[in-house]
Amino acid sequence: GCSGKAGGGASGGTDDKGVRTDKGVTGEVIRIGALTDMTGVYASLGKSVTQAQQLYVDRINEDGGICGRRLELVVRDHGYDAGKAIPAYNDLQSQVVGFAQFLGSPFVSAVKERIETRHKLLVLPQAWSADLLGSPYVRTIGATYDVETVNAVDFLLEEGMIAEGDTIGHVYFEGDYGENALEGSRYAAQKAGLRLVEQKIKPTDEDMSAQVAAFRKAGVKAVVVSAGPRQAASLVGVAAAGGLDVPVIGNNSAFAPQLLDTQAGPVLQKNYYVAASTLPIGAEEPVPAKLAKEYAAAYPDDVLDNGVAAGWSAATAFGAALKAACDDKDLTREGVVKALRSLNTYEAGFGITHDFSDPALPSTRESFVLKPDAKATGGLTVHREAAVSQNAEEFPFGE
Amino acid sequence: MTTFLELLLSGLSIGSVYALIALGFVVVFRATEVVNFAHASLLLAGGYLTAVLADDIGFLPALLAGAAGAAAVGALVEFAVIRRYRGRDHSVLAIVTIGVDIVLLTELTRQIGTRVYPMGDPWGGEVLAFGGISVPQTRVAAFVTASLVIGAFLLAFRLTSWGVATRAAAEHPETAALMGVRLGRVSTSAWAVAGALAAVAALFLAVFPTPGLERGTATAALKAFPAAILGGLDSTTGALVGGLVVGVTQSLATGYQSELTFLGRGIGDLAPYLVMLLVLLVRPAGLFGTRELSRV
Amino acid sequence: MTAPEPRRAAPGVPPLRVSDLTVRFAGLTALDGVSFTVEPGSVHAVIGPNGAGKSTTFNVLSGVYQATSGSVRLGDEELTGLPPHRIAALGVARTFQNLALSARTTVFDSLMLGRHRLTRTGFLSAGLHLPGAAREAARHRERVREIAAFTGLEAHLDQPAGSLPYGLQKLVELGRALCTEPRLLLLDEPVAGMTAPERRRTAEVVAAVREGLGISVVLVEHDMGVVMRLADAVTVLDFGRRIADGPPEAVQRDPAVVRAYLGQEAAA
Amino acid sequence: MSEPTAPGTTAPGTTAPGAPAPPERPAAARRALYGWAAGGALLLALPFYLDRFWLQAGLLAMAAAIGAIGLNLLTGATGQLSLGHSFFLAVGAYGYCVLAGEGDGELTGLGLPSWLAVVLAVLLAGAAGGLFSPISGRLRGAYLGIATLALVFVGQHLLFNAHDLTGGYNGRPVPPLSLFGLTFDDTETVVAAVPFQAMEKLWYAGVLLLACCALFARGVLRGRPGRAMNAIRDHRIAAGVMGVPVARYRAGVFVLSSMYAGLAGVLLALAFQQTVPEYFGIALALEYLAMIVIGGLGSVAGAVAGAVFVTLLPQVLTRYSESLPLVSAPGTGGVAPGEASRYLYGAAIVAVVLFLPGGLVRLAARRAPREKAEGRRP
Amino acid sequence: MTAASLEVREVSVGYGPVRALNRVSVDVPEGAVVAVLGGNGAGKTTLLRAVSRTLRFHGGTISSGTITFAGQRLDGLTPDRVVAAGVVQVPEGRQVFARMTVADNLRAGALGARGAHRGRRAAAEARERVHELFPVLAKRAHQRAGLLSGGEQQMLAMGRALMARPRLLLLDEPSLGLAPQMADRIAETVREINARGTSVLLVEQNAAIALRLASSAVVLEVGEVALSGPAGELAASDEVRRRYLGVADDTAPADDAPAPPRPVLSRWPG
Ligand SMILES: Nc1ncnc2c1ncn2[C@@H]1O[C@H](COP(=O)(O)OP(=O)(O)OP(=O)(O)O)[C@@H](O)[C@H]1O
Ligand SMILES: Nc1ncnc2c1ncn2[C@@H]1O[C@H](COP(=O)(O)OP(=O)(O)OP(=O)(O)O)[C@@H](O)[C@H]1O
Ligand SMILES: [Mg+2]
Ligand SMILES: [Mg+2]
Repeated sequence: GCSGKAGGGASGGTDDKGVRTDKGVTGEVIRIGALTDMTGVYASLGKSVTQAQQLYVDRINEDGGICGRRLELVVRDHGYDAGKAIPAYNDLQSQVVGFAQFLGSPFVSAVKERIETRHKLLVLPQAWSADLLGSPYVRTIGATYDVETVNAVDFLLEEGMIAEGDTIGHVYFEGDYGENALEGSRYAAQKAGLRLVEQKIKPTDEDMSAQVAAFRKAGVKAVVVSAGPRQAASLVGVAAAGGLDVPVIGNNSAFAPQLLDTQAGPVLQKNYYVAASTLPIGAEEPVPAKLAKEYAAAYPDDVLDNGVAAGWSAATAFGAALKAACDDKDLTREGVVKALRSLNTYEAGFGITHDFSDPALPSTRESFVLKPDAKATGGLTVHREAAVSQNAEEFPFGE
Repeated sequence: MTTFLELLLSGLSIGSVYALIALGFVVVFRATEVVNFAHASLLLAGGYLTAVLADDIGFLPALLAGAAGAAAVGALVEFAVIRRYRGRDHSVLAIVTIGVDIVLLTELTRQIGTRVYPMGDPWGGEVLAFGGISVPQTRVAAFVTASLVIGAFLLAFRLTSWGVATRAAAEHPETAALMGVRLGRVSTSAWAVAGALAAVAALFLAVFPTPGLERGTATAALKAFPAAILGGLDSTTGALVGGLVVGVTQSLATGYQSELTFLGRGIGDLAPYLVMLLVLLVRPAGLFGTRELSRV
Repeated sequence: MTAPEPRRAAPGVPPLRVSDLTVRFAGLTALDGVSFTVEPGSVHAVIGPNGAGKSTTFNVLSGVYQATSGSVRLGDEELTGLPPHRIAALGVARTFQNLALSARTTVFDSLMLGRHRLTRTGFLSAGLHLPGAAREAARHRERVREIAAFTGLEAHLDQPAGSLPYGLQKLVELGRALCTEPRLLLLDEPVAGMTAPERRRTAEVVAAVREGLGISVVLVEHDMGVVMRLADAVTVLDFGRRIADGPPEAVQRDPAVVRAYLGQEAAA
Repeated sequence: MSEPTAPGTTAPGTTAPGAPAPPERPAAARRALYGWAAGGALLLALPFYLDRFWLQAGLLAMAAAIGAIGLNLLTGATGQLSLGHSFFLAVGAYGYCVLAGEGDGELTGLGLPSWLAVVLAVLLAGAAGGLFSPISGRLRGAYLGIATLALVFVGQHLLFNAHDLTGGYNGRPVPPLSLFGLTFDDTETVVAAVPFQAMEKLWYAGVLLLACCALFARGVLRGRPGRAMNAIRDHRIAAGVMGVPVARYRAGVFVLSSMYAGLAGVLLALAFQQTVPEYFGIALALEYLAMIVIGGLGSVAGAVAGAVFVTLLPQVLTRYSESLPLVSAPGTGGVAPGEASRYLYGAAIVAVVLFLPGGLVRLAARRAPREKAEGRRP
Repeated sequence: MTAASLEVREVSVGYGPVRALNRVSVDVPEGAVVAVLGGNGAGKTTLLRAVSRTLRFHGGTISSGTITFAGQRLDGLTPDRVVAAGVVQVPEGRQVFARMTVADNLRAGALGARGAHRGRRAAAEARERVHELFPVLAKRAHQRAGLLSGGEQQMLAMGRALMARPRLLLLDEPSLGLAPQMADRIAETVREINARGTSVLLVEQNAAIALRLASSAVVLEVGEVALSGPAGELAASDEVRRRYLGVADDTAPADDAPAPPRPVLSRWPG
């Protein structure tokens, strides 16, 4: 018999309103992909992000959708396993206009080349590594780990917690997150004449005693954490208990509200800061407040963490791109990608203005500094408003 | 120097936790000659039960309940799976436990979800400090517990008929049965004991310095493998020594990371395995394991 | 008493000289300066009480144990210190006191294993199904059938060795040893656990091996009937020492042997 | 030709793929031949119908099958437990990238012709296995198992730290394979109105490689080496006394299985088109063990069956999660497809061992016991 | 308590398709020694397995018949319950616990002891007796059993069974691989423990010894009872003399049974 695959079969064309479409968009629906991890090591992040995005999609559909079309979030769980993630991408990409979520930067970089040369569709990874910059298709929302870390270190300097000549420690994960953050801390340290003590760890290391001992030996005045929430908690706890009473600042991904209920809670509230490029979900600004309310209503027994904010921001950005694409009557994949680029002063209500015009740069260099607070929803309050430090402003990307 | 001592102590303290886990492997191995890959899930099960019960019924009762629960799970696994296996090949059974582990772990992680459970332990974040060195109380407790428990098992294996029965059953079920050994009961009890041990180990894994119990806690079981092996899979003493060696190695390798950069950073959890390999090169059955004998 | 046939040693069958062989284990001397010589083409029995050191002798001869001191020479090859497979390569084959067969392997494959030292097919040629490998296999399969017929196993070639009764499994071991085309054959209690007819049959096989192949046989056996029937010479061990050595009749009358080994009624 | 094969694990390829039936049994031979012919034809036709997802899944399955065959030679036939298989997969995968890749600023690459790179990568994996022989020659059972587990940790450490070779956490792009001027990349070649991309082309390479590997392994298992391996597994001392150099054989089999793993790794890399360091972890090593147990220890067919089962199960479940009962879409609570497949996968291992000793191949074997009986006649 | 007599009635056993025993009946009255003779594969071991309930370890099942001991039905019990009832078997081929020390093997044997015989002191006494019988076991107390010589292992297996002070002892070829003297020692042992009130069911290739010990005997052939009766009568019957006693007086085997044609094997050209 004749093969069903014969003749490629690329859908596409122009609808009655003259909007050009192709893969992932029909007359009624716009299908958006979400490749996430619901069962693997990053399940907690994946769950929050996906549920937030589902919430966004539902809300848009209540308001009549985009371009007269319903949004549909097509979710695939890869359990953070390359053996599933990459086939899942290949399977999904043919059905969607783009990805509002692609969790797991190893997998993103694994298919990056094919995204750019073949599928040419918009992918918003849930990762903030500078390695992903430079592609018009793969766009990170918010500051990359390196600038975030630069901001973090400079914050410590500005607050006078450390000064030139001091030593600071940096605990970072093996992998893109930690190692990209490390570039930031190295840059900042070198600029500010600080000595940097590096401690690389794996996600399976949860007891930071040895690291703290090493830091105390080096006499650090502050510590940067580019690891998971648990490592941060352990580090802060051990440091405090061991009389190493120094400020600790972590990246956005190094905090989870669940920790505040554990015995690490008090110390975290005392010594710990978090650098992030979005308002905390608990902020009283309208958008976060509304989101927090609705999310809590929709998923009563799930925690409100920064994954919710991140997921929401990505979804809204994607939505904004779709709207813009609709306006210039081009809902093709290329159209959506172009549309996002046209957004150079995009504000999602999370306190940061994003500029998507230059793929080589992150959409912002600003970072908030947040502080754990058991009373606040999501466990974080704003300690210092979003700002870009001098060094962060000058931070060179791609060198 | 103080740094060295501090690293040494923190190594010994975490090592004693590994020793408890390793002991779990040893108990099952002696009684069934199976390398129990499901130990990780027993660990998580015990910890989970302890954690969820802690704030209702108080710490100690919760711990007991957790141990009992994990023991029950272990016994169930033995009864439902291990006992049903008719073959003789122990590596096949080892692989079966992988299957069991996957099922249990999946279910547990589903239950635990994204939560982090405090264990409600009395020690909190307190530390014992002396001479500029500080050791968390939790770890002191762990060390004491491990030593006591392992000592108890040494005696149990030496003196009680249970010890003889388990080994006989492991080595030659039919003949053991001819000696009046209740095969089922023996291996069930071994698995139950392993479960209880796992629960205790889980407690010490999830208390300070780690923030609490969560789905990832069980991965520590992997670090106990080299401990059990380099001590000798069938040796109780080996479990203790192996655990401590692994703990210290890991701690030192981490603490002196900056001095060891030529090995690449983050050598911490690789080091124990390298040490294990070295030991095995010299002693193929570990430090205290019974050498496999060749007589025809 | 059937007198032992005049023996015809095959060419290339060397004498086995065991001299001052000593084997010690932690706190125990299993063999203590034992010496004896196995004439080419003869059946040489080694007897003695349990724990006397007979199997240990075999374990040294076949390279399973390391001798503490002393030497074992096959012709002018020194055996002590060689690994088992090297000794096998010199044409020394043995059976085991406790069966050492793979229960699930068929009798045929068990016998083919005996051909290992005589065949060359390696991973490559076997994997690539090279014609050479096939030819070799065919040739040796023929010989294996001959030996199976000779030992009376041809009917069982396809059965897993483990499902055979004890007596037959003993024969499989004998066959497997023969399949290595040995120059020196070591038999550790070949008729243990057999009924009278089976013992007689096995004895016939051993005798036929000596006659037909003209190789040397060292025989460890507690059944004096079989020993007397087959042996050309007997060495008696007790507590690792040699207490007697010589032709069967003489040894059987030796009071030391009677005391240490045979016990009264057996001698009577 | 067919030699006697016992039931149980020592029954290599009695149902091996492409097994040419022995001449003594014309009827059976013809039947078998037709069977394999049909199967082969189907395999060759599939690329014309399956979409990229299934082709890639199929390729992963084939790669896994090759790796599993190797592991089965080691664990099934020789009784040497190995938890380090994923390390050798990694050696193969990365070795290929380094050898075939064009070096640039941060990545080393020798830029060798890709076919040569494949061969060398396999040899490299073998060499890595050889380096381990001091351990693999002397240890057994659980001890060897955990010792090999160390390899996985070593591997992970290297993959993340030897940046210029491995590309660190980013992994390396995998240079496409090219043979006789035909390049197995995404440049479309239209065959019978079907656009052939990397997956379609690689599919055929995969089928060919798998067939060769299966036949090779079958030859080894049924021949002199196979008997020696089984002997070592069942009675080490007796094997030695029968003239088998035990340590050398163990090490040799270890090397062989490493080479199989290496080839599997190359194929995986080609299917992924980019290496992912995390992939070559413990979970993968355990998966391979699961494959050979589910499929059937010691037999080639078993390895293949198990590999296909273990590889495709999760794919099927995630793909068709919507239409599966009690499996709910991610995020909506209930059992996520990911979880469902883990449950099934775990349960499958247990169920097979308990209720189907001998693995999936036993099913086939049960169907034609009588034929097997004949087959035993030498 | 009721007389500790074993009654095997019409028992048939199969290993899957293989029929190993066909309606076999055997009686072991209290205090008696009953010998079971038979060629390889006759079903002797199977009979003992049927009594000790260990058939399932070999894929065998009792398809019909009953087995009672001291008025208690044994079929349906688990092996350990059978031991608890006072029936202990010395398995074929030694089966010592190779990785355990000789001492621990004996301790394992004591696990099956009943009532008065339980406890440390009883065990110590039992060990004393075993050491008297087999001094080598005392010498090697801390050696691993797997390293003992074949005969020493046989002694250990025997001694291990005696540790439990059984009421009925099932012996499967106890003299296998034992030197003549030691075989006699075993024979004495059997007599002695029998004298102390333990009944014995004895499977033995060495029919001479067996018939000397036994009060009555049963001859199995391919799973069926071929002959049975008082040991003396059987010992006298030509049948038995030829088929089984050939072992004892090997001086004249060839005369009565013409030796089978001697097989031939030619040298291998190489
Ligand atoms: N590997 C070993 N380690 C320690 N002792 C050993 C070892 N091998 C043998 N022995 C001891 O050496 C002595 C001789 O053993 P061997 O097996 O040679 O006796 P044997 O003559 O074969 O006796 P049998 O007739 O019972 O087989 C025995 O006392 C045995 O316990
Ligand atoms: N596990 C088994 N599976 C299948 N058949 C078996 C098994 N065990 C024994 N048999 C068969 O049952 C029959 C009786 O075996 P059994 O071992 O009882 O004989 P036996 O009289 O003890 O022989 P021997 O004197 O060699 O010990 C034999 O035909 C044997 O092949
Ligand atoms: Mg011996
Ligand atoms: Mg028997």
